[in-house]
Amino acid sequence: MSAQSLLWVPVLVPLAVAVFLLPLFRKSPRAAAGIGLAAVAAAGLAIWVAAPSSPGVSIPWVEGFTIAFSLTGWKTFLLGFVFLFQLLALVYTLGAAMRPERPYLHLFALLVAFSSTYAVILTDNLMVLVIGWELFLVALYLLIHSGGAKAEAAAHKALVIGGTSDFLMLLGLMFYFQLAPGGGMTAGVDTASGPMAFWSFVLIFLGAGAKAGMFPFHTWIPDAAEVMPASGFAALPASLEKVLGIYFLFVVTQRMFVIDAAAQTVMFLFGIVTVFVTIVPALVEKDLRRILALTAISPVGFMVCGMAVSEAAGVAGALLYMLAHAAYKSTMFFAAGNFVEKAGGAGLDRLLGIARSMPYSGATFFLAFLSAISLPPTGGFMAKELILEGALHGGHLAVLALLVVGAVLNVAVFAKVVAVLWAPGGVNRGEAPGACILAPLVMGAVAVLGGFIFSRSDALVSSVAGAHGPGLTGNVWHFSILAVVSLGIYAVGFMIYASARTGRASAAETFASLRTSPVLGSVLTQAEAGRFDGYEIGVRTVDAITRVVFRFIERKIDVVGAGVIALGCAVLRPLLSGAHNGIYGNYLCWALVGFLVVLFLLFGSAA
Amino acid sequence: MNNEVLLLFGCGLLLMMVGVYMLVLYRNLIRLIIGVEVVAKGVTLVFLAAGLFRQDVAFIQVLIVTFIIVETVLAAVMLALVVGVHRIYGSLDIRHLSKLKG
Amino acid sequence: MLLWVLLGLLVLLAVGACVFRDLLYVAISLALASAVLAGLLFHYGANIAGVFELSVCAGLITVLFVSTVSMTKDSDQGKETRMGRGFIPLFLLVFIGLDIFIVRWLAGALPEIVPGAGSGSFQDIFWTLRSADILGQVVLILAGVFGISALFRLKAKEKKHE
Amino acid sequence: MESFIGWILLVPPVAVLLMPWASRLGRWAANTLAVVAAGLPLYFTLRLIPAVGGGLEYELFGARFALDSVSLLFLVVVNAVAFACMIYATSYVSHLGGRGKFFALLLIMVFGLNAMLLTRDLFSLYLFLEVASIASYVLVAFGLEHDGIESAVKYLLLSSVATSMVLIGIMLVYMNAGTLEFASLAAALEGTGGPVPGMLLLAAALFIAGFGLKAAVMPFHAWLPDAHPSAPAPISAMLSGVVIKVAGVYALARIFFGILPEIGEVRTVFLVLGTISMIAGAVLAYFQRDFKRILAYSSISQIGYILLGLGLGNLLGLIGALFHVFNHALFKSLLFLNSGAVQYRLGTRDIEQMGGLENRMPVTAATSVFGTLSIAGIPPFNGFWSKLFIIMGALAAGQTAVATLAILVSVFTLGYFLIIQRKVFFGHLNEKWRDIREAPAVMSLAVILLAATCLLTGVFFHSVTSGIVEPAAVILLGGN
Repeated sequence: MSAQSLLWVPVLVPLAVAVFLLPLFRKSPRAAAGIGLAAVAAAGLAIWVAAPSSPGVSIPWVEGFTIAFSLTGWKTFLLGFVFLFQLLALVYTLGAAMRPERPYLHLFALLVAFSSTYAVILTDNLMVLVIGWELFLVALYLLIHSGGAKAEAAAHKALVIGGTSDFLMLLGLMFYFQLAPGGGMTAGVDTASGPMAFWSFVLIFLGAGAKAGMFPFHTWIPDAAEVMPASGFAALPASLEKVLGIYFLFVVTQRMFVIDAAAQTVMFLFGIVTVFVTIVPALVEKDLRRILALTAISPVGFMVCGMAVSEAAGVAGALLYMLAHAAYKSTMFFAAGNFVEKAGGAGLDRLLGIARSMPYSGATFFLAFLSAISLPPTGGFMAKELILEGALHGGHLAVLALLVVGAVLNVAVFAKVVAVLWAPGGVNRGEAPGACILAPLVMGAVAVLGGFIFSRSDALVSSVAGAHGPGLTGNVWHFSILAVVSLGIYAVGFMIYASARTGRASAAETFASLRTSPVLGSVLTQAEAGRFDGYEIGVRTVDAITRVVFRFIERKIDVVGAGVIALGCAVLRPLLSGAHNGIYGNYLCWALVGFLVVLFLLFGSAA
Repeated sequence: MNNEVLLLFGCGLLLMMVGVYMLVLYRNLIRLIIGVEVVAKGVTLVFLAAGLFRQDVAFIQVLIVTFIIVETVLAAVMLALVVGVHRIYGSLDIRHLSKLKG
Repeated sequence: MLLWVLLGLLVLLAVGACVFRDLLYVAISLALASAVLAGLLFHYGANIAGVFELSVCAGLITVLFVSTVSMTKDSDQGKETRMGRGFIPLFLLVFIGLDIFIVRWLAGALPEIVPGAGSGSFQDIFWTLRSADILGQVVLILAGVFGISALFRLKAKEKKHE
Repeated sequence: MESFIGWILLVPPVAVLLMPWASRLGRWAANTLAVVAAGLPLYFTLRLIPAVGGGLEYELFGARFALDSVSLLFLVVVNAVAFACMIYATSYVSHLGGRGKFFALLLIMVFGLNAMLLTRDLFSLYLFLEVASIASYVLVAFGLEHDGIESAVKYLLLSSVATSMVLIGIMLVYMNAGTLEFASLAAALEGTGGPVPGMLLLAAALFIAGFGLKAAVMPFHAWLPDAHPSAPAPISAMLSGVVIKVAGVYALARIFFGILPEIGEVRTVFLVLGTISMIAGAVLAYFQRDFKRILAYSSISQIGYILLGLGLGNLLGLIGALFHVFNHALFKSLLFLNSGAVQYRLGTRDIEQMGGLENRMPVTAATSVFGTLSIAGIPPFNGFWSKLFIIMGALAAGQTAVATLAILVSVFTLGYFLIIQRKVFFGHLNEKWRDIREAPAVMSLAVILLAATCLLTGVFFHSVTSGIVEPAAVILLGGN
């Protein structure tokens, strides 16, 4: 097989397996998962074999549109991660004793999602990208649906929100086709060139951001997290969807458009709002899966801001953060899936100390935690540093300050989670099956070793992000003002957490487990000394803000959506359905009036 | 010649309008079918006018014969349906035939 | 002059089909209109069409109507809307006005034609030029036969139940 | 090769003549005769695909017929759907009675549609349209119940006005050209660059209204949502899948793209009516609670897409419209046959009373998922490609607003079909239907055939479009 034809394999094989082979294994989910695994492995192998020759296919289709696929070094790098997510999601599914209520639908949706992800990343043509994009939405809907009857509302919500944002994006793409016909991706339209270019950019940006989970299209994610099977959530909303969204955002901001100050402001606005609108509720949330889902949204704000600063460091940071975040968040979801399975619920009160009785799952969660709070040398650290560096060099100091505050709260949230999971006491419940530990273990290792991996691919990342030369990722290891800021982030984050904890629960014992960690120890000791009591007021204020945010912004988005639909029904139903009243004379009159209208249209312009 | 053509054409259209008037306003199914027949008479007149205009009456009368056969078969099927309506509803009022709506 | 008389008669009979209360008179009015139409066809030399119009439309269809009327005479026929009959003079005027407008427009729009040689005799046209229509007519009659027998199979069904 | 055209035309009527004798012989004889008589035209049509080239002529006892790519595309659709419906009907008709008459009328309908496609004369087109229509009126009322008879009466009375309009239009054209044969008509009417004569504009309006009513375009659509749900399922499938397209869309396409000179306003009218039908049909479908009525309104919506594609007038739009004719015939008849299977077992069409049939009727459920994905335009199913062509055609024609609406309606379509899926096949099993079984094997066979064709057409869409759709579109555009 030539390298060109190998490019079809990752797109077509999972799809073909899903449609033709899976139905044969409805009765035995494990065999079906095995076949899915084989399909993904085949896709990965094809990429592996094809990558060295950087092939490209371009099939002329109809009038001016071509189906184009290509594989470059950068895409291979990205697809390597995608492949890893897929493989481990399937491995986890295989081991998870079939937790989803509809295993067949679950696997089907996973494979379709994989195929569409490959299509989106491999293609060089916007038309094909849109096809893959929509296919992904359908896969997501089916995947949420596989959670059973209780998941239907969430699935519906996801479909409505996804459909709306995709519609906005298509609208933007239509403007774009007028500006740059042909469906290619590298036109570089200047957003300052006119209102059409600007609005086209804003609409496409909203669509791409929505796929990644950006405000205001994020509200379905926490709902879905509650009802989706763990492997499903780890595979789609936590990882692949972010990869697709941010990848496309990268294409939009760096290839399709040249962004000006106004477009930049729009991006900052949405980015910052996204950070705070989710991280603040996460502080007070009491359900582990919802916390993980909410903290999967706020990094999107970071990535959007990183893309917006238009500095090579910011872009590279956003791209790396996308990968690092996907790695640590799917690890956390895998581990959380194990916890929830054993504990029988995702409430934090049920999960007290569960990591002690499940040491391996707990260990994987801890690996992910290190990356999540961006400790060096994890991937999370490098990515966040690059974004902050981009903001600093770009001169966006206000953005930098707000991002730092967001990072601080992020640390506080994860500190709370870890404290709960390692709290003393609790019942010994036994460990999860091997495949369910293997998946998060590998992924957690990737998350922690991310900094190393990213450093190794420095040349690639630098060139893609548009730096003048290599060495972009090396910069973060040098001591600078940002290093101080980072240290500040950890410190303040833990202090906030600690002060909120004091006097509420058995906080001393909680910290005892954390104190073993070499880096955190000193910070925690200070917190234990009670120096930061005054912050409790601040936390209460945050609590109040949270309620305001929830009641007046987040929930209102849903209310408005439902209202529009209800209003449409109320107006159209009597108008259209009522007109069909079964009276023959009326029907004949419509036809005659229609005839007169046609007559008028034909003669009107002639006269 | 053209005046006769126009007269026939106009008379045909007038008959069609009267037929459609019956179809819109009347309720009794048999009257509606009479309306369809009146429309058909109008169409026949228009056929005749067209043939006269092209001075090819022989050609147009073939079409008229075919049309008469169509009309007859249609009338027969319609009347059979009317008998069916009568069996089920016991009424021939088309306003009562409004179960299907929405 | 004969043309005006025949056309006037035709319109009057068609309007008669609208206004008579008794369905039998309506059917007869329609039959007479068919007969007048047949006269028109004879007048222009469309003899065979005239014969068909007279025998099939004035004859067969009227028989069908009358038998249907007698088969359904126990239904409530008294509730016919008054609007139909009451407004007919008004609407007739409107229709005639509209008709005159259309015909005047048409008089200006008629194309100039060069009279052709004609298509030949009835037999030539019917059997050769338009022989596809014969196939159509045959199947059409088959459709009528099967259709009516299908619609009347209710009788057999009901008899079984009785 | 040309003689195949004669076979396509003559096999169904001969079978109709034999039908009373066969149904006296027994059920099997009638079934065999019907399936063979529906299968042979399909076989000959498929054999004709490679041979069609620039067109074939055929003379049957002096009657002239002809075949080109446009006719061929529609012939494939008619005979494929008719074959599946006939297989299905052999089992379905059992509870209606009158087996022989049903088959005979269905074959007459198929004959009428095939002859409409093969004839090259405007008046013959009308005559064969009337043949197919009369068969369809009776078939709609075939169940002899309230719904069927009521809708058949309205269908017939509305259609009679429409066909009168068509006849007046034909006469206006005849007065202008002095002939009714397509090729000489086109030559006689060929525009001289000046404005189109007023009589032809009037004829155009009459054709749009008349054939528009047959195609159930808004606002001429009112008979469809009554007639299609009330008919027996195979007939609903034929009506929605085939009849409205041949009697409406094919006739419009032939007349406005082959015979009448190009009238710019007609394009606008098609676009306007198409867009209205597309939107209003989808909205109305959303409000329904009757399985088959949803499908019927969705047919109006899909006809809107097709008309819109015709109205765009560029190659992409025409390819999209013709391909959508092909695809809609497949998936709409599939969905109607599925709804028929559900009604056959449950005795109701109200989707609120259903639920959880997934496990009771797995074949029906699975195939209807195929149909749903196709009609909503989800890749790789066939409906996706044709809608994509239409949307790309709209973009190429600069009709951005229309393209946007088309996408929006497509999302809406997915919405109400997912409602069907959820209420009928998924969710909790209604206790009432605990003992429901899958539909008879023959009925399942027919829907599996259609579902497989949907998927294969979607996957190998390029072969279909370049093989039979694109030549047809090129002919409509006036090339060869």
